[in-house]
Amino acid sequence: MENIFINYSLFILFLPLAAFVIQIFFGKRLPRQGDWVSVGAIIITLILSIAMFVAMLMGKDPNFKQEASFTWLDMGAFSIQLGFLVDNITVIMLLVVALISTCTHIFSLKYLEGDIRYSRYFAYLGLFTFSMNGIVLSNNLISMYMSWELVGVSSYLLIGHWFEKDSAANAAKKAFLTNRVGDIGFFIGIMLIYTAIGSFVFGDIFEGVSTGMISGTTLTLAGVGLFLGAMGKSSQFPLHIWLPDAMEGPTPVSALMHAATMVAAGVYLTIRIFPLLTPDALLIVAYVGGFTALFASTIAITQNDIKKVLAYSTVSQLGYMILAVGTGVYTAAFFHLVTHAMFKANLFYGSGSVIHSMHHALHEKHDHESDPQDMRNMGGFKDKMPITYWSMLVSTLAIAGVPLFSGFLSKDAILAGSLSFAQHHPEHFLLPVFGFGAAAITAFYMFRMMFMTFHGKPQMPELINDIHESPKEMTGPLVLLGTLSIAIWYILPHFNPISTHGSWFTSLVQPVTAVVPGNLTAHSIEEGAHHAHNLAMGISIGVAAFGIGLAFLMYLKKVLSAERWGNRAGFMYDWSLNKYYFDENYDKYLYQPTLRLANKIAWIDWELYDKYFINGFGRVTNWASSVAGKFDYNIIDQILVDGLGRITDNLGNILKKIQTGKLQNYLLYVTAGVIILMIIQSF
Amino acid sequence: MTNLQSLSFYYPELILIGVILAAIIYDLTIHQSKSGNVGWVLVAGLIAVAGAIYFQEQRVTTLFTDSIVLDPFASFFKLIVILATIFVSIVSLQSGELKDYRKGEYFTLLGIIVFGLFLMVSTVDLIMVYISIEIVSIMSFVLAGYLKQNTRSNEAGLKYVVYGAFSSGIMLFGLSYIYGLTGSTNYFLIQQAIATMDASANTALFMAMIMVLAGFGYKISSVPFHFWTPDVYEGAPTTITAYLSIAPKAGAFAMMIRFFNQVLADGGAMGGLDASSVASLPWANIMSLLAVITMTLGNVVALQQNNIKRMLAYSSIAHAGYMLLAMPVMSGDSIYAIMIYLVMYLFMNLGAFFVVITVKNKTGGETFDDYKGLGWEMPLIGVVMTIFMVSLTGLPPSAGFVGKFYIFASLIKGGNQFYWLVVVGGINSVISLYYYFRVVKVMFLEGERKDTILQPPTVMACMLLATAIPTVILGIYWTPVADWIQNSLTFFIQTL
Amino acid sequence: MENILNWIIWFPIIGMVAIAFIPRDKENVIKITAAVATGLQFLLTLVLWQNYDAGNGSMQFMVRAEWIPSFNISYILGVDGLSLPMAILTALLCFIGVFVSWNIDKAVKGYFALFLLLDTGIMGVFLSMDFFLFYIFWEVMLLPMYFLIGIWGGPQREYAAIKFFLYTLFGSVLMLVGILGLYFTCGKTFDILELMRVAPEALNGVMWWGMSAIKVIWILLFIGFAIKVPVFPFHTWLPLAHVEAPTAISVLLAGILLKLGVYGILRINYGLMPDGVYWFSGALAALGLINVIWGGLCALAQTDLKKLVAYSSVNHMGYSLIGMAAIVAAGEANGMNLKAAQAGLGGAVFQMFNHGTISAMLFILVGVIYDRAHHRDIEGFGGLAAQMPIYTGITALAFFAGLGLPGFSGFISEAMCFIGAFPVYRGIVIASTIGILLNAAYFLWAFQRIFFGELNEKYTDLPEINRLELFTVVPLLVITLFFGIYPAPYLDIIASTMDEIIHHVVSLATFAGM
Amino acid sequence: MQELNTYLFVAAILFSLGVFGVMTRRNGIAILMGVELILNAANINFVAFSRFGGMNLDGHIFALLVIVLAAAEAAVALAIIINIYNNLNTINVDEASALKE
Repeated sequence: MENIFINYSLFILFLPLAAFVIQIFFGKRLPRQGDWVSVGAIIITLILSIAMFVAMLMGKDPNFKQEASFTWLDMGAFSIQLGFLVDNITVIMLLVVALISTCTHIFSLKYLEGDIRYSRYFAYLGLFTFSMNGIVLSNNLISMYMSWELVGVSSYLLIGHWFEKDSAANAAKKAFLTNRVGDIGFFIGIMLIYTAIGSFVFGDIFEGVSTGMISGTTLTLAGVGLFLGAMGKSSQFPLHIWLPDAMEGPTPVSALMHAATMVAAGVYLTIRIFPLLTPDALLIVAYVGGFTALFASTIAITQNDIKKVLAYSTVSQLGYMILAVGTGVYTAAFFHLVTHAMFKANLFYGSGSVIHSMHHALHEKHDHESDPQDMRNMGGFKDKMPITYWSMLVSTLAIAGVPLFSGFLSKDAILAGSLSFAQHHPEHFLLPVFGFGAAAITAFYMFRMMFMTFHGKPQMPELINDIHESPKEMTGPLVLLGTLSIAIWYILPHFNPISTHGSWFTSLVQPVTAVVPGNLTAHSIEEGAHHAHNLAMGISIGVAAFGIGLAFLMYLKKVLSAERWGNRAGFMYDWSLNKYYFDENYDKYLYQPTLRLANKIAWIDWELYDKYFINGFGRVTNWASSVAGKFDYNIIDQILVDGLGRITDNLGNILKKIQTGKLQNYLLYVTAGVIILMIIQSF
Repeated sequence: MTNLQSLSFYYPELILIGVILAAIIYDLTIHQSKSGNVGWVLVAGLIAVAGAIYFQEQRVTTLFTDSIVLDPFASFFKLIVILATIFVSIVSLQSGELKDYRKGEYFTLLGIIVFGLFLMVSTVDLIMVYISIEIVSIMSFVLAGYLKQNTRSNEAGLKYVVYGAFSSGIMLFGLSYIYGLTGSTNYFLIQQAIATMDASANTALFMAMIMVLAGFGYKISSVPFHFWTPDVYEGAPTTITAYLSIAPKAGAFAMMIRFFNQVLADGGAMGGLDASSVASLPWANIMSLLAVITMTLGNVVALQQNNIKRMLAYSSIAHAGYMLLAMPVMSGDSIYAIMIYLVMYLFMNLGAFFVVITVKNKTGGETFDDYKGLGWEMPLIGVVMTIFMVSLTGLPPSAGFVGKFYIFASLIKGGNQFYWLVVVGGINSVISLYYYFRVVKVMFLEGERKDTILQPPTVMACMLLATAIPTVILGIYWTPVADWIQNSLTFFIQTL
Repeated sequence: MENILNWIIWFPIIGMVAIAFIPRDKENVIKITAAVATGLQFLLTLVLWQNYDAGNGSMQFMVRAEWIPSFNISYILGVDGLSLPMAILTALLCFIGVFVSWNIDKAVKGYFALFLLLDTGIMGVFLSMDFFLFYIFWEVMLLPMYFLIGIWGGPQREYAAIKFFLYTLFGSVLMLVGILGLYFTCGKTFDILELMRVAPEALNGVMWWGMSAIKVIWILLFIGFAIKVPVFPFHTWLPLAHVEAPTAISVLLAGILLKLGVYGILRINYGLMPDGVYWFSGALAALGLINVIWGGLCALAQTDLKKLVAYSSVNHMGYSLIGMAAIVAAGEANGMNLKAAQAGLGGAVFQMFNHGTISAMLFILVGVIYDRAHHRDIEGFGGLAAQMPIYTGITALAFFAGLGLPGFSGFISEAMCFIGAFPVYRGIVIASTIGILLNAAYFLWAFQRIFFGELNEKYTDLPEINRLELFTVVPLLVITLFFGIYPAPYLDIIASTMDEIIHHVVSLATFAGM
Repeated sequence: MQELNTYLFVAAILFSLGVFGVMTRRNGIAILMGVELILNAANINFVAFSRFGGMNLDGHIFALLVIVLAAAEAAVALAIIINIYNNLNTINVDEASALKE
């Protein structure tokens, strides 16, 4: 009984990998291009995860923890242990991953029907699931880093699924490189920690930290380094640029990776390493998260591409979670991670199904100009695709933080946490401001999206008749996740709709005290959050209502004109619409300079250093080149180009002139030689 | 030892004289078309002489009232000379240049040169120094100008004779002063005289020595006494060029080693000890200077040549420089190094010239253009020439490398003050790569690849292999040579 | 069994002689002969591996013979954890190289004869334990390389060939001076093991030109090796030679010849001059950093695919250098951090092997596309992924391996190099982690430009990679993946030897006379 | 001592003249005569040294041998010059400068 968790984990980890391998090699030859292999594998994974989840619920042990390691490589003193760490967080995370992944697989059956690289697509999904589980399960930094990078690759492959589109190819590359920037920090963090503690395993690390083997600035740096990795994956400001572009990938992929799981990996990492984060590090984390939350939401307001809206909303929600970790309530962060996974994935599926039908409709009309993702081409789909509508509505309410829906609970916990943090440290009053501001804006733009898509009159009436509800492979996941966006699941076994207090989640996932001396104890954080709870709840309901109302007036009732407000906002509107010109500026001040530098260096290396320095001691003298011209392309000539050779050659040229062929010159030289030698010798 | 006694130890030379006379007489009796046979007579005779030398009782003594010595060192060089002569004689029979000339005198003169060299390598007396140099020179003059109809050959002869006479004249003048300063022409007596001479005479001695050096320098064609070399080498019959680049050099080096170690130093080096100079003469520095200039000039000017024969001429100057490098160290190892270098140099350099001869017989050309694509057309030539070039550059595993290795080793062992010579030598061998591999390049990397394969005539092929195979083998396993030289490192010396 | 090393070294020569007697129009016979010779050699190395006692880090299968007693030169062969993987790699790449060059049609006989000679030269360097022998083999490589590049190379081949030759010769001349210096200062022996014992004390306090002899000899030897590695200021021969050489030769160049430099530094410089290690390791790490950044940036700027791969070698060898520098971590001065030293040194040696397989793979793949499109201009392709999926897939894997992705061996070795060097050279390592980003940048960018986007209509009939080519690439790919997932087998071979080296360096360094 | 110095002086002048002649004259024969002067200068030295330097007779022997060799040398040289004359119709050594550089 004890080891079932580990054994199950093994299966959960390697089944998708097996599916990946099979698909890569035989995918094309199998019937139905072998999608059943992947789907089958993932469903088994789901079942196993549920089994573990249930077992966990039965266990009711908040400190439940199982570990298993093996020696991966060993050089005597230097050795690396890899292994699993299974505790409640792991189990819940596994379930989330498996669940969303399964939904994605099923959803994709129809969504990518007839795609040229159908089997490839499923293969990559398998690879992703494998590496994601790898992150979730690993008990040490090395295997986590490895899975971390593999996740990056699978996202690279899936974003670039339609690589014929340059935009897709670019997005894929951008995603990978941006992540690598984070990974560098991650790796430096690893090195700092290993150098101090001499182990990669979390357990040893925390122990080392608590015994003070590493502390102070070094520890802060290490923490920040690791967090840099999280920033990359969770696309926190200023590394957020890749996520919106990542929407070039197929929508189910966006749902799975760029909404629910992969981007959550960053948060997961931060939660895992929470115990070793110093107060300074935490502060950095908090500010990055909070700022990202607000910043991203302000961009989302003005986007017209339905997936872009969701993308920025994802960035902002991830900011929330990071903020939560920063303010110490990492249980809330994890909670939000879970709920957000559900409703955001659902929203993406919804948008997917909308885009799907739009695509078909446009296809019917042989209209290849209009963009099927542009909300300005939509409107009035409510009756055409009811299931999509209602499920999306539920999720929207959830993300907007309306009571009775999951988002309300988790968001509330986060806001309470930040509020109490601000109460502890009044100088950091900005953090809750970020939070609540973001909350209001979120409510606004989400409903803006809903209204623009489903309500009002169709913007392209000629399409409206071709808009149909999507097949059940797609609506199924919608319904499922929509249901999971309702609060009820998270407050069991109690029925207090406004508080998770005493729910299975809070009882199983309990905060642990940071091992770093000087951090607030878990208990005091808990207390603070509890006290701030009611106030936070009040404010959040208020801001949510405000946001929704504004959207209602602007986009449904149209009593307020969006245009006018947009113009009134002036430059702010442009900035928001153009994502604060981040890509432009990065391109201008980062990529181009790097490329120019590279070219310059290469030029120096090849044209300057090699040709002039290595080849060119003689180049300095121009007449040498005229000498070089005398011989055509033979070794000498090449040697002439070759520097030392050039000197030698000129020398030779001068010297050979001495050999005039005139006998008496020679005789003269001899005499001269004798005399010179005599002179030399007499010194 | 008195003259009559001496004769009994002198029979190799006597046999040689007999051979020469036989050659002359035989030549009188036969028709021009057969005159080549004289060559075979000479070869046979030389083999006999070699045998005589080899089996001669190893006795270390002076002959003819201290005018020449008999010691393994001399015997070693005699054998080297004979080997070179045999090679050259056989090849001369194949040479196209000499085809329509009567070859009798040619071989006779070669024989006489051998005799002169025998004297040269064993002389311990100024008189004998001059005589031997003159014997060798005069015969060389004739041979250099042997091609009567060929103006280039004539010019070579003229330049050679005037230049040679002039520099040996200067040498002679120097010798006369040495005689005047020390009152003797015998090395050992001179050495003692110098040792006891008061410093006031040093300047005069310096001057005299430099003048003598002019004579030696001219023989080993070291800068600044090398000017005849390129022109004569280019103009003379290639066979003679090959010969001049080996045998007289070897003889001259033997003579120099004796002279400098026995006259200017206490001869300790020849006894395998650390030598010390008897007079406060800075000739070691002069030597280093000459060595460096010589090899550098040889290499850089060789870069410029488009005529392979001429290029080889400069390369031989450079190699003289490499050998000179070891002179200033004045230790047993340095002599050893020079000797081993000579052996290696003999094979690779002769081989290179033989290739030139073969190619000239075939295409009549000596310039790089005549070698285009030759490697594909005549693979044997291509391969062996590559081997020689590699060896001349001094890349392992080849004889040339071993030679350089020993030279450098003796320098490093010689101590700090010689390291810079090693570095210069190294850089020089890198430079030399340029022009040696230019040959390889035109042979293989240029020109069109032909399907018809030409083979050189059998005798020629044999001679090429006879030089190429040792060039490789000695690069890999040279212990026999090393031991032989080790045993030959016994001199007749009188240490103070 | 006691002569196995002899067989391994001389087997190609036997093949060469055999080929010399085959008439030159029987091209297939020649090729097969070459394949057999190299193949058997490869099998022999595997046998060697089987019988190698990994637990014992010192020399094994020693072969000793008098050679030139008068100069105390002897013929000594031996193999330890440092050279064994290199020997196996050499044999493998030569075997593969024969098939890579299967389509050579110009002067087949000469090509394969020289190829086998080259094989022997390389193998000899790795296995010879006598410094003179080492030098001979070191030089023996030059000539065949000159011809192989100069005759069968690209348009600029003559220039490339002679340039490679001159560079290396220059280095080896300096090396020769160093060797002789060691010979006379350390009791007249070339026996490397003997020297390792004697040199550290013998060199103490010896001064040349007012510098300590250790420094002088170290520099002389280091330049010789650095040119092969190639370390930054001496690297410019490499792009040219790689670009001009025929594919198989590029494979050997990148796969093995570059390793000779690192091997030499570890075997000779580290073994003979422990003090020098301490004196120079900082510079070593710094040079590594320069290699990483410089090579990366240059690669980023290339438009010639082969040149890009060439510069990537400069970049990758940089990691190796950084790792090597880590050995000093085990010293008193750096807190006797044995873990770091092992990680760094092991990483460096592992990186040698990995770069061998990975860059070989990359060059073969470049050759494949060049044979089809007859150009290597990265901009000139586009959208090939749709046209030749298998090739795309393999190239993708190779590129990912090249950019150090976990799951490929390259990642482990690079990580180990970094982790090892970090405690001692924190700043340098942090700076060089930028290399990780650069790797990804230039590989992915090139990949995108070649394979992504709309298919370039010029190439709508480009044939897919064929079986022969697959046969040459796949083994390397498998090795890379295997060691990426389970590196233990490799590290077990080298571990004990690494310990010996570390212990040797750390214990014999006396900081006197420096 | 006085006599010796005189002889040496004469020899030196003779030597210089010889060198001068070799350098300046274009006529092959004349150059040879210059060489002869040099050799004879040496001879005078030898003889003078052995006569007045209070030394053994080596000097005399040396001188005699030198004379012999000089004769041989001159003979060969003249032969070559005649040969040149046959081919180039001149004995001006500057004409014979085809071999150079």
